[in-house]
Amino acid sequence: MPKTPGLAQAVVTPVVNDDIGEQLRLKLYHSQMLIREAEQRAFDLFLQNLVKGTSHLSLGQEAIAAGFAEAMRPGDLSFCTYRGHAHTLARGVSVEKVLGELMQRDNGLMRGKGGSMHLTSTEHGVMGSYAIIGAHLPIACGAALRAQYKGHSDVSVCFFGDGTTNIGAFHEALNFAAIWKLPVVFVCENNLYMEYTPIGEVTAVEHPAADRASAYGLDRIIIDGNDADIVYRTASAAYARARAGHGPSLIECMTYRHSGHSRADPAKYRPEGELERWKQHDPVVIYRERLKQFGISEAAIAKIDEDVRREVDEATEACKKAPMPPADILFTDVYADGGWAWRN
Amino acid sequence: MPKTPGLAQAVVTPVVNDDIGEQLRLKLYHSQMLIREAEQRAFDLFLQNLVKGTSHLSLGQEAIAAGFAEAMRPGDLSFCTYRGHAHTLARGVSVEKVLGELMQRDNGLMRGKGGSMHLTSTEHGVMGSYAIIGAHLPIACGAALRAQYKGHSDVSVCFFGDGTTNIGAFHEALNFAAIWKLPVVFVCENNLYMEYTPIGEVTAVEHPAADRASAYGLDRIIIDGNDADIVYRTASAAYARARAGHGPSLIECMTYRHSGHSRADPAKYRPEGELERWKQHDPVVIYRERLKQFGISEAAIAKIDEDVRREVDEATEACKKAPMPPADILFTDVYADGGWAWRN
Amino acid sequence: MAELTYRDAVARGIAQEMARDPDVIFFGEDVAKAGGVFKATVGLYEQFGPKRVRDTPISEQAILGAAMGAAMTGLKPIAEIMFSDFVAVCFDYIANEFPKSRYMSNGQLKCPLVVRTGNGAGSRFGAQHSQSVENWCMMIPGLKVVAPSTPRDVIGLLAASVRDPDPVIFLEHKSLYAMKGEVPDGEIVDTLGTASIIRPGKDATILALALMVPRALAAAEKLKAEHGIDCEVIDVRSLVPLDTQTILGSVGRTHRLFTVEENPRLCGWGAEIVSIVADEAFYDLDGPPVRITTPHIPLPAADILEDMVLPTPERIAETIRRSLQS
Amino acid sequence: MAELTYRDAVARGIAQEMARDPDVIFFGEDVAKAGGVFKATVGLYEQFGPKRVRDTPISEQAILGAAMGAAMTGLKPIAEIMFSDFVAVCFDYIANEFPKSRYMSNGQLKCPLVVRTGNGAGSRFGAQHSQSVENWCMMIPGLKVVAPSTPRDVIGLLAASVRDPDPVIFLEHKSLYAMKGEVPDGEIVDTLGTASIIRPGKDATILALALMVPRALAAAEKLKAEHGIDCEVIDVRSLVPLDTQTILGSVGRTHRLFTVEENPRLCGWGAEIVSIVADEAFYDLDGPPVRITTPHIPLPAADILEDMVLPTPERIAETIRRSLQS
Ligand SMILES: Cc1ncc(C[n+]2csc(CCOP(=O)(O)OP(=O)(O)O)c2C)c(N)n1
Ligand SMILES: Cc1ncc(C[n+]2csc(CCOP(=O)(O)OP(=O)(O)O)c2C)c(N)n1
Ligand SMILES: [Mg+2]
Ligand SMILES: [Mg+2]
Repeated sequence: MPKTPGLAQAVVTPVVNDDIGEQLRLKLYHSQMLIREAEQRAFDLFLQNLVKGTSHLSLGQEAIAAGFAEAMRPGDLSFCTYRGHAHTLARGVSVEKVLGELMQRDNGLMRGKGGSMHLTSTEHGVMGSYAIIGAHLPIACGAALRAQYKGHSDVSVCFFGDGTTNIGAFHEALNFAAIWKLPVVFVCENNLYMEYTPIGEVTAVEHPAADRASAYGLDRIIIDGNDADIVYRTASAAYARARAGHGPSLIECMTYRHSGHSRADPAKYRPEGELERWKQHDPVVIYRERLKQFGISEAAIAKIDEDVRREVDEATEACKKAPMPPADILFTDVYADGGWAWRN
Repeated sequence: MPKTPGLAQAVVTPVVNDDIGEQLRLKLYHSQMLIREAEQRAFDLFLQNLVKGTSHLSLGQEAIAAGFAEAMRPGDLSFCTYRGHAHTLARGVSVEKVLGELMQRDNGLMRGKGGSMHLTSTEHGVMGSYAIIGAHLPIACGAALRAQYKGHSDVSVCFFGDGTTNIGAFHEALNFAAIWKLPVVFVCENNLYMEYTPIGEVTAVEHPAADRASAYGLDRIIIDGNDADIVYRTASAAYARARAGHGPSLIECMTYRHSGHSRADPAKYRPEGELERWKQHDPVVIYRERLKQFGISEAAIAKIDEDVRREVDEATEACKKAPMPPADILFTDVYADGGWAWRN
Repeated sequence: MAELTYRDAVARGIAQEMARDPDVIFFGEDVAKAGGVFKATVGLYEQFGPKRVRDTPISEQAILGAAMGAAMTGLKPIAEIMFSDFVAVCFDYIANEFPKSRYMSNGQLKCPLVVRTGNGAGSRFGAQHSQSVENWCMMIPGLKVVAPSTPRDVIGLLAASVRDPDPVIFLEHKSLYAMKGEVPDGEIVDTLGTASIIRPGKDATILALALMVPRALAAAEKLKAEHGIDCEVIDVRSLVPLDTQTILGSVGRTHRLFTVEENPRLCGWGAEIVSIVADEAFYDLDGPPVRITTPHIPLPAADILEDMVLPTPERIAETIRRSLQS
Repeated sequence: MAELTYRDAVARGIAQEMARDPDVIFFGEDVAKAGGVFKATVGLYEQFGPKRVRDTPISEQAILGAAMGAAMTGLKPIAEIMFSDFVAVCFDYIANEFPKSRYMSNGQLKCPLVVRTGNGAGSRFGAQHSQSVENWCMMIPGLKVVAPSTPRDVIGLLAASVRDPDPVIFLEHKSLYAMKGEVPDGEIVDTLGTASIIRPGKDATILALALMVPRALAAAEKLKAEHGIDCEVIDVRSLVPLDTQTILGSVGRTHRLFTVEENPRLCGWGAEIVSIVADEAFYDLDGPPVRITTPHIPLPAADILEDMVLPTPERIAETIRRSLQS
């Protein structure tokens, strides 16, 4: 497979002169803040027993969602996992629709039929959140195959975790994408754990994604997933490569989740001090500093924080007021005719 | 994963001084000749419509079966594919039992219940032939896990083809074996084709197995699979590594099948002259030369050829005379109680 | 009108739909340049080219996953799983992805694709290459499941499956590939969810699928000739949607039901239909509904053994005769 | 006698067998150090150590394949598949490897292992984490399939499964993990293939499994209290082997059959049993055998929706009343 010169390098050294620009940087910050506040709110709502079922937060992983989403064009497609709230919000889906689905209300993104693990909003390019590990990597390949076949310019972006690199579908999808040079970007969010088990204990290589890239003729790419600028630059380079017909990329983003794996998990398995160390490298904090570094005023930042909090508060209230889903949607949309009839 | 120094090297250069010895070399030749003649006979028996179902021959790949089997100790375990006649014969199973199974007679290895794709002889360490691509790699891991757990010294050896490297189970098994340092040796017989499709057309790397070894922290090993001495030395080194607790090896053996993929296949997809070129590198011819090179007499060689042909002729006759399997075995050995009762 | 094999009908059916709709693409293992291991897709690569007809690696999960992603975003993929037994290595797509994405997304996602696969016994391939897996699919909500028994149905039902907006599992019987049948010229498009009464009769209803259809028919003729028993034979054709009206209507006339299944006994389509009839038409039945199936064992490879376990016209006829005359 | 949760019964059952037989090992995802995502295996790692209780990668095919290879060569592995829905990603071992190796090898290979998995709905997890997959397994010849409904049965049937020389799929119901029940002290070993009559009755037979057992029982009490209808309730416990004698015997006394299934409707164990009864006990039946199931749809996530689709005591009772009084 031919490699795009520069992609690996592009990300090794953060660029100093501002190739990103104030407007975009404000967007990147807004996106991260919105995810941070919405996820924090989701957590609070568990404690009030208003979020049902399970839920997997991206607290601490916001920069990846923000960076990859901001680098997309409208029409680019996101394929997410059960840990998909962040990516869904980053594509512009409203906090109300996301929280509504977590609270299993009628105002939810899928009116409660899918639940927190399956957030989907095709109008925003969110082509589903998948809860069977690895399943969506081949699916993203198929969407990319369609783009290639039809001569469309969109890129399919597939997000998954470090633990996902050990399942068969990962291997099949990477090879499939590589041989057909599909416009798909595989994003491994390496948060160091597969559920409760440190990834190193169950993986033969240090970097579960990057150390396997060569098995598919791809570049070895590892980036700081907590720096939205680096994420954005890497994403842009990978999308460009895909649109140019050079095929897939596999990007390993180093990050850490601040909360447990899911609502059920107090994350007792973490070594002493690990969480604290990573909190020193909090993507939101890093980015707030970055804004200042580039001369953006405290006031402008405060304004964003305020807007975000208001949006999340309003969404929360709307969800609390929203009705439960009605019984009649139980039997809709099993088949394309809108119904569920398997017999005459 | 720690690497066994020397394994990769051991095989790069064929050793000139005779570390193998006459007796062993005669065995290696006998094994290859026996496979050659038995497989050729199986082919002739198709043409007479005496072999039923399908059948996958190893003509041209004999050195791999002979070399890996001769390097084994009694108690070592072989896990084969549908292309498993060669490996089964190489472990000492009689030609009659193998041909009997192909001819679906009562004297067959499994009395016709399994068929040519599932040759199994536990008393010879042949722990089954598996016809779902990739399925037996994890199974071999399990046998190796048992050896490790019980402190047994046997090695599990798993044979498969180039095309098998693209299925998910390959990836899961290699990682699994590596993280637990299991005493298992994965042998990829790269005969350049997955059924009718050149492996290069469907694989992202040039060497489907070896170019993936690093994804599991393993050495990149590619050998001439048509030179039984090289195969034997490589096998011995890999088994030693496994027995020493250094974990798995993945060995890619370059070879070529002289016949079609299965009885149904005339192999029209081969480029002009490819088969002829490989026939210039026929493992049996190479090895006959090797024997002479090491001073073994034409007479000794002729004697082996003669013995082999007699054994194959006698086996053929016995199979032709053998009865068909009786109806009563239809309902035996579904469950351990010997029967098939799923209800009372 | 032309005589065509079931095998050639597959290629004609695919070609008919690919010629009609540029969004139809086809891929699988060894299906393009080699025309498939059963030679059922010969000529498609030459006719439609490498962009639309593709050889894949041995990656069934990638094959079905890619078909799903392509279907979700606007194509109409036909994916081949060489032997239906291999559905087991990509069952996540069959059981958890294809049939649930539309529902979970509250109607946002679509999945218009066809999975073609070689199903059934008779080739002496043994337990891992001979299974009838229709029930693995029928039991999953959200799929459609079709199994033709004639060349004409192959074309018509394949066309209907490709044009259907839902995921369809299309089961081709390996032992029928060589079977010949009359096929009208021009476009053929059938309707999913319609069973056909291929032999009217008044004494009992016999339901069969795929390879069991000709055997059920032979049994019916035998019963007529030797015992004057007049059976109605229905080719179920489509398990989902299921044409319960035709089935219940027939049982309402004959008052006896027999199902003939190639699949192993437990939890088959026969059990489903028997249960529907026993519940909804209990008082129509003059005697026990009886399932005739392959016994609940793995399939043996040997020809002589394999021939003993699949339902034969003789076993079908004898079972029905004994049941009706007891 | 001690009161134990179904969850703790799992750990006690595994511990009982591991203490007894050094060849029993246990592995799966997050089962060791963390004690499992359902906390059903807490303490085993501490008690038996890292060689016998192991955390694996997310590699279900490797988990089941390794269990098979270990079982073939002398161990008695217990493998966990976290959610039963994930059986779909390793279905090849369930459908094609475990159940066929002994037969294909003419008895040379053995496969004494247990696959434990969290089955069933009620946790509001949605369509990919809530399924009841007992029928995916029941339909495959060569497996054994068990689903306990009480803490006591968890221990006894798990012990029987571990000691059984064949591959056993052991389905633990996620919504029962918190359920408490009396459990005798000391070793408990039950027998596979035995259903139990947990409420004798004369008017109708109700069959149920796992989470549906307490619901069927509640329905029976309701029917007795409100309508004087006296139902016999049978906990099927084991789908393979299936205790048809107990079932046929009960129907012989009550003359009516109702099955209560959590799984989607088509091709379930209910259909199998109804078909067996309709065939073998047709003349014992005074009315149609009726299946009460979850409708044939993917499962919705929302609590309010999920609660509407699973059979409830009210729906079970009402269905039976209407059927008996019509
Ligand atoms: C096939 C399959 N196996 C197991 C699970 C259970 N499971 C859900 S999340 C998870 C861990 C995934 O780890 P990783 O890929 O690192 O993603 P993260 O949760 O850390 O974002 C597991 C094992 C699953 N959903 N699907
Ligand atoms: C899961 C699965 N997919 C497809 C097949 C059909 N099939 C049998 S052999 C084969 C080619 C295997 O190629 P390779 O691994 O190179 O082995 P070789 O036959 O060349 O020895 C295929 C695709 C199968 N048996 N199992
Ligand atoms: Mg992770
Ligand atoms: Mg090959």
